[in-house]
Amino acid sequence: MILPFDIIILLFVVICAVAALTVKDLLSAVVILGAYSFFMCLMWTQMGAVDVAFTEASVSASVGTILLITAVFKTTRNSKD
Amino acid sequence: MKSLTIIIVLITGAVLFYGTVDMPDWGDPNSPASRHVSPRYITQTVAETETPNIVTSLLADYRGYDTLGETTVIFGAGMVCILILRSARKREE
Amino acid sequence: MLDFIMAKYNYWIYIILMMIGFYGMIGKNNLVKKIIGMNIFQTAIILFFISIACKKGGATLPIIEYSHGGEHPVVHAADYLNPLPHVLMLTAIVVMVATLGVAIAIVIRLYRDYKTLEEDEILRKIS
Amino acid sequence: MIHNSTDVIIKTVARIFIPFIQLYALYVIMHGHYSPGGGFQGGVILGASLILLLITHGERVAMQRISENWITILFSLGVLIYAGIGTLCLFFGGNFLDYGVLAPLLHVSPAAARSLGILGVEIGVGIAVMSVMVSIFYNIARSGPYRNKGTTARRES
Amino acid sequence: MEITLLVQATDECFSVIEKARRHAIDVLNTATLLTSETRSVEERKLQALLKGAVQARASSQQFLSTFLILMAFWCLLSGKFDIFHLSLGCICSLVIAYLSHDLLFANVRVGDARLIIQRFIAYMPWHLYQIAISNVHVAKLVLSPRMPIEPNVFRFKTKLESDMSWMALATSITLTPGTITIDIEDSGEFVVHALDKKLAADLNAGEMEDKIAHIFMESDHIYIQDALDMARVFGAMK
Repeated sequence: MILPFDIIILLFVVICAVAALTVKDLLSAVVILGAYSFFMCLMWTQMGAVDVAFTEASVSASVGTILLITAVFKTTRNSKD
Repeated sequence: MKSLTIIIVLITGAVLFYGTVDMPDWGDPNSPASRHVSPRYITQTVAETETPNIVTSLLADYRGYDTLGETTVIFGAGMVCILILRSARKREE
Repeated sequence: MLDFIMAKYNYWIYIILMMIGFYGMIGKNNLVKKIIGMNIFQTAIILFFISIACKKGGATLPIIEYSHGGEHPVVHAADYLNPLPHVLMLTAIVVMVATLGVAIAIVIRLYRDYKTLEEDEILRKIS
Repeated sequence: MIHNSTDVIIKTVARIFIPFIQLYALYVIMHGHYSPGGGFQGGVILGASLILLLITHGERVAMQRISENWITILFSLGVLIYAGIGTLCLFFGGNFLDYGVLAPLLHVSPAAARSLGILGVEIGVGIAVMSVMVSIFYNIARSGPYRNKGTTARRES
Repeated sequence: MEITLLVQATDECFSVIEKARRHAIDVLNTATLLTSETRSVEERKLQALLKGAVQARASSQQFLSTFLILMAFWCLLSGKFDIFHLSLGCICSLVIAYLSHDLLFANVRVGDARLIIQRFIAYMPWHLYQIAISNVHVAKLVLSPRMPIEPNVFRFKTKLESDMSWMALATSITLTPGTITIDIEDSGEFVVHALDKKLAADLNAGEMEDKIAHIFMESDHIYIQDALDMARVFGAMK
């Protein structure tokens, strides 16, 4: 485990999490959540859990984002908070 | 309302933070989680299942019953989606 | 003090992420934002489990080098990461997407009935 | 969401890449023993390739490969394969999901029988996960009004 | 009196013969009509059979070539060449070829594939050189203190025909720094965003388009190629 790399990724993870919850536009929030999933996947790869990282990249970052984007298309795009 | 939410979240975080003091250190090879059953899985997997990827052999063989339940959960999720959405679609058409 | 920080910072990161997700779940009014908060909460829990599986001192991935028909190599448990949390969390991620699908189905159904995604407006329309 | 796309680039790239994505998904399922991967990941990638076909080539082209009823049948079939292999072990005198007792049926050693049992179980999981993902996406995308505001505005201008 | 009777009899005879002739002609006409009808029906059946056979042959060819390509891809991925894994690869490739054999070869003439690949490989170094040149140009533009960029969107109509060549041209334009393909209209009109007048002029000169038309053997290049082939044949005959 490389410490500077680890700290940078953790920082990005926290920033993405906060941004996904604060952005008003729902489509942007969903796309930022996809980026969050990919950073999580990167972190697990460097923690040594390759299977979990592969699952996260294929399941949560791709299909989860597709489902959320479909839901945003089907409902509405703007939120109040 | 918003301040109440923040107070609840902060209290939960503080309790959890207090709980981490007694947790084992990061990356400790002798932590309780990695001493109990996992050494047996690691050393015996090739002899017993001929599968070099320990995660796969653990997922589908040693803990196969767990995975069966989990597949059933996915099956249930698909069924629930069909039940919620397809009836409404039929009514619309 | 530095030793203490170095030994425990993974737990703190997971607590911070969990607090963010928890705030999203109970503090936000929008239903899609609630789903996003639930997603962050789940990944925080998974991060906690995965960081438990780590071992210091040259432990590698839980895949044994081995070829078909060869002799069974001698394996030391300390050389490989703990695979048990990986397995549990692998199933948890797939269940996460299944719950996401069910939640989205419910949200779409609610939007069709009430024409809004805000929780307080839905409550006002119900009463 | 589900319609025949008018964009030439996206359609052509999807047309060329979909067979390779599907073969990669099956590779991930079959080689879960030696490298990261397995039924969940491979099934999800296979489902994602079908979703890509749905959103680029429209419903008619995709549904003539696997129709909606077949998807519904397939996700029961995946769970049935898993539970069936487990029950087969009961008939040979072992415990539930104890693949080692299948060795006389497959003419291999018990350890290799366990390896083959893992492969069968992974195939069942892959089929179930693939069909569930496609089914959830299809049901969400077909429900409710679809307002194609962005593309119509662009076409009019 | 007798003479008139004789004339009448001959007249009747002639009318009877005429009637019989007409009748025979009618019968013959209907007969030929019937035979021609049946023949045309049979011909149509035969044609349909032939067409079906051609289609079946084409689809089986597609199936086989898709299967071979996928099998090669499997060997590239897997790296294990024992019988068990190769049979697994065969089964997987068969399944995928059954599922999507009409996707990979939708608009491709099968006989030309080798030539297309050869020409595409020969095209790559030129494209890399082009990328390097425009890279230097864009770097010069951006790094100079006045920033003399003039971003503009322009349209041009291509002479290419198939979707593969459209895609190749669009991705080539996007890969070159400074220019991006925004959209392709249905009539084959490209909408391109360029950073500078010079880059846009380079694109409008059409060298890249000519090269891609040469790769996929389209528009006027195919005639030139035919003429060259025929010249060789004539030389051999002389």
